Amino acid sequence: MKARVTIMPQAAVLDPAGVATAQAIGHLGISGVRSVRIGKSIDLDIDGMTKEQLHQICRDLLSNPVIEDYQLEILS
Amino acid sequence: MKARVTIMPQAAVLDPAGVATAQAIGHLGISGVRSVRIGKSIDLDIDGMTKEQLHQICRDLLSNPVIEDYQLEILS
Amino acid sequence: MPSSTITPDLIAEHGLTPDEYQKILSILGREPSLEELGVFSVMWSEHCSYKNSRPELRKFPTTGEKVLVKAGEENAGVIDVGDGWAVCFKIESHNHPSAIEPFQGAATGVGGIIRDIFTMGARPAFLLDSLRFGTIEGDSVQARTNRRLLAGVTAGISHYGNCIGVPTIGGEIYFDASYNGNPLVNVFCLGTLRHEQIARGAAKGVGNPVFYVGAETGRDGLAGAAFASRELTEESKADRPAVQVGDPFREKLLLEACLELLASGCVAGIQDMGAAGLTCSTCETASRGGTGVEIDLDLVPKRAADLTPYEILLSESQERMLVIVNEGQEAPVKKIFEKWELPYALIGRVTDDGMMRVRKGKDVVVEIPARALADDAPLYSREAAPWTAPAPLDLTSLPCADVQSTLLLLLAHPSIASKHWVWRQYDYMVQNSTVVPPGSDAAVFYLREADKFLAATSDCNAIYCSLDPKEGAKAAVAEAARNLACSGATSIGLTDNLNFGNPHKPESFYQLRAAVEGISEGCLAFDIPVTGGNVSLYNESQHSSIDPTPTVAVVGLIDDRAHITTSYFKEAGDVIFLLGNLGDELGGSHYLLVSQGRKEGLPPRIDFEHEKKINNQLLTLIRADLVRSAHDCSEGGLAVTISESCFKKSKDAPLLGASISLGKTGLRPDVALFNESSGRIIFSTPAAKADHVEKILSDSGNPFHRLGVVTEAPELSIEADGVKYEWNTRTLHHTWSTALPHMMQVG
Amino acid sequence: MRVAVLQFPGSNCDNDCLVALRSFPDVTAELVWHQETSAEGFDVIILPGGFSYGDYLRCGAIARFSPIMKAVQQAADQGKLILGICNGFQILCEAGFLPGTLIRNRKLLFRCESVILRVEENATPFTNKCTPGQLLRLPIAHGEGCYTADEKTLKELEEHHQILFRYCDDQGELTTAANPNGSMENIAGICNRQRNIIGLMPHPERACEALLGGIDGRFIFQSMLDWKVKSEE
Ligand SMILES: Nc1ncnc2c1ncn2[C@@H]1O[C@H](COP(=O)(O)OP(=O)(O)O)[C@@H](O)[C@H]1O
Ligand SMILES: [Mg+2]
Repeated sequence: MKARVTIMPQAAVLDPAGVATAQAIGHLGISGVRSVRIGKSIDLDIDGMTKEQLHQICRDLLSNPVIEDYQLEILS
Repeated sequence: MKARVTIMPQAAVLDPAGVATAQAIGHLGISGVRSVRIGKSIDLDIDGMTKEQLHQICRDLLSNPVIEDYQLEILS
Repeated sequence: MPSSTITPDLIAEHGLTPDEYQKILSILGREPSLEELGVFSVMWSEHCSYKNSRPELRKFPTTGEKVLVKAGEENAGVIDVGDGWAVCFKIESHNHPSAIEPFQGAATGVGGIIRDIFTMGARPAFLLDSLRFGTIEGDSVQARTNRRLLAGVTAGISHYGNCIGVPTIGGEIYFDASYNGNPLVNVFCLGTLRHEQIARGAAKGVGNPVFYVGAETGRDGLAGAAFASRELTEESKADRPAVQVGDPFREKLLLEACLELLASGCVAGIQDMGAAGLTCSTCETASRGGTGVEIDLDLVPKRAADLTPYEILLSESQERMLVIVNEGQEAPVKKIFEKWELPYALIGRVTDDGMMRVRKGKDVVVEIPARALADDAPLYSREAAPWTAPAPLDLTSLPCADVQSTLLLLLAHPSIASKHWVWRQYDYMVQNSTVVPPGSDAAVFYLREADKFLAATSDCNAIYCSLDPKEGAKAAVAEAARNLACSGATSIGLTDNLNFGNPHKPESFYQLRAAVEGISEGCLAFDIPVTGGNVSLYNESQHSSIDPTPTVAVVGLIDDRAHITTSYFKEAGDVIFLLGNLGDELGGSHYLLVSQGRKEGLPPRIDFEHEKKINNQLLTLIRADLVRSAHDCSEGGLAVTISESCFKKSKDAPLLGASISLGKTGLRPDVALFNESSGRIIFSTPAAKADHVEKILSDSGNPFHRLGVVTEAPELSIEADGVKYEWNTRTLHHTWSTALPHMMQVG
Repeated sequence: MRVAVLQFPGSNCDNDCLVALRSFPDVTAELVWHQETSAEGFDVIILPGGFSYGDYLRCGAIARFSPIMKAVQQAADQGKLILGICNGFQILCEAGFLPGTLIRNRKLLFRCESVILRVEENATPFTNKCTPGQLLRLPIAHGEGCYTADEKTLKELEEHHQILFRYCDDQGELTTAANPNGSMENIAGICNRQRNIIGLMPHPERACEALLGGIDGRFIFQSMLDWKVKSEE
């Protein structure tokens, strides 16, 4: 089974890498970027795990609830 | 307009963070993880940009084509 | 033996010549398998066999009383530093991988050299990095690319070195258009060990088990050694192998595990898997041990299940070691691997038949006499084009630039400007032993267990080498030795990294030969043994070769902590001396480059007798407690050197000034202030001791000049032949310290 | 005083801590491997700097699941002193011993240099040798030291006097320029409400020897020693 976890910084949390990337896009000579937010995308290849266990992994290990939110998708 | 870019390490390329994370999940006492790959998820908030320009940003700036592949999704 | 048809095309693709193929046939007495062809191809690449450079490298003086392990004997040389302690050090290049992927290329370069050091049983103590990039000023595509390379390489070194916890305490960076598209990334590592801890990379003891430990094998950097032995072209960028990704965390575990293993006494031999991975490590250990090794590829830990034998043999996955264990002591060894959570496998045995034999299950895929493979690589004496000396500079046709503004231009030139932007990204303090951090002439490191102080520096002015390769190489050794003397140290060993273009081009080959001769001459003069090094050829891209860059890294020993000296002026009122002559050589100078955009003339001539006298004189003064600061005079000449000495050691130290008089020089002002003649040191001494110092110098017969005093006011004034030039040192410092960050901000 | 210096895979300031601690009379210090489950017999536990588990995923995220962390919890409950330095601070935050978290430096680059800290509180086991407002010069070396917390947490930290150190200039002013990583409120180190657990980004163990350029780190270790002696009286 494959799962994808997407972890994004919470809206209120500063994302300096995102800000720098938005600037860099400007330097490329492309205008029209309002904002960029950078998070993680994690692919898990798993075998015989409950959805509850998956959520536990996301909550306890993969994301930090102080600054991040996660989204779990089962791909197959 | 919102776009999401997902950037993952190429299959043949080593992903040390993924390897360490897979081991850590084992230490959590949860078995059944075959492998973990960690990439980036980038949300762009844009305004009046062509798809071609978006691809250019993905190729030239957001991803490193030597070791990563990207996927572009237009969200809204 | 699976049969395969080895076509001439296949041979050529492997970078082997028809003659080399004939040699393979005669060694084997039959046609090789595809795997065997691959094995020969990497082992006989320049990177592994030094087939083009070895005859030249034999010219290096490699012996000495303190040499415990000689150059070429093992992974790195070892030098005695007294009381049963030794240091082991080496420099390695990772130029081509860094051109393709600067971050990972530089990172894996750091990982590779660190492995070389702990393979010897030494605990890695510190790193230096010697870097070259194309020009980074301006808005051109080329400049942007070079900035991206600089940022990436710096970040890669920072990532790997900081994470593994080995401080990067020094290095050098130059910028020149000749490195466009082909940056140089040379990394030096020094480790420390007790004499009895020296480990050998030999497969000793027939029947002994052979363990594989470390990262699983993947398709990384397939045949990277062969790749490094070719010119970079657009196609080679396209059909490159999977880029090697460094894992400093794994290497930290591997490092601790290996040192624990070696201390356990269970290890008969150990070898890292560097270039040419499993292939190189098995055949080299067998060759050194005078034995054979047999391994089974089915047992090798793998990242992908479908790897072919060819791929496993040639993979350059990082963070792997081959460990030969004393038979019967497998259990404690496995326990150590397990403690450090490292993948491992028993993959074979030491045999007595001198063969490197590789099986895949029952099938034998490679069977080659190990010694022939490792030691009988073809050797070439390439054609060297006789060198034509450049025309000496004609001063009459050279306008004298405005001295006032030229000093600012020089200080803002990225090769001279502060490299703080780079080295503050390195953890130069981890291990709590960095006594003199980056920024002074040489870094000083405290070997705590041994209670000894080491100094280290790396140097090479490639402009000089491009104008006169031999004199340039001599200058590199002279500068390194002088940097160490300025830090209070005596040189004890040298390692070199010979970065050149394609050796098939007679002018490139001449440069290589002349550089080796120049370094050798310097080593003989200073009595410094060459303990090892690295050769990186085929550094070319687009239209031309890089400037020849024979970088040397020299290690020194400081006999007492009271003698540790830095380059910054310490106190107002101190008297400033120039040890050496005023000099008058402008050939190859940065002045010429900055004011005229020219790389011309004859570079400074090196007189080693003079160099030695000056260094010894300075050391005598330092040991008599008569020196407060000492700074060697190099790029930019006297004016730049004195400016740098006014700059402060840390951000809250005061900015000082200096009031200097050169007196009647009879020289043009640009020549007086900016010439780069060798063998010159600026040092300061407490006012109360100045007359005493002057007397000592007069009696010694060494050339010197009493130049002036350090001032409280942040002003630099230099008077020459009745004309006075003045600068505010705040302005000078600002120019020097912000040049690089400003350039790098542009993106 | 008996000190345990924890050793996680990837710790690299563990030995530096030992060397610094052993320069104090009356201190014994030992490394304790992360697989151990007990830290009995130690008065102080130090989580040293480094890159536990390569700092992969997030700094400190993986190390917090090490078996030894249960022993840290026990020691904390018994009121023993816990000191997290740099990566150790990150682990303590990830494990919930301290509020908030440390994210990437505002300017994105790793920074190694010496900084000035203003001591905000001296009524703690870690700062009692300092005067309030005293300036300490300590080295930093980190890429992810930007202290971040929500407003409520920040307010609580203030209210309970848990902010022990802030980055400042040589006049003691809390300027943006003096803040090397962009941390909120110039925060460099905090403690828990019980005041027995502290985390800070700068490295006191790198400033215990004049040879290496400074000894201000000794204030922190000496405070802990004195506190220990007093608490036994
Ligand atoms: N890439 C680098 N990494 C670390 N330190 C560096 C680097 N480049 C330069 N430095 C440091 O900056 C100082 C000045 O370098 P350089 O101008 O090459 O010195 P010198 O001319 O005395 O050899 C030295 O202390 C050197 O170690
Ligand atoms: Mg130099």
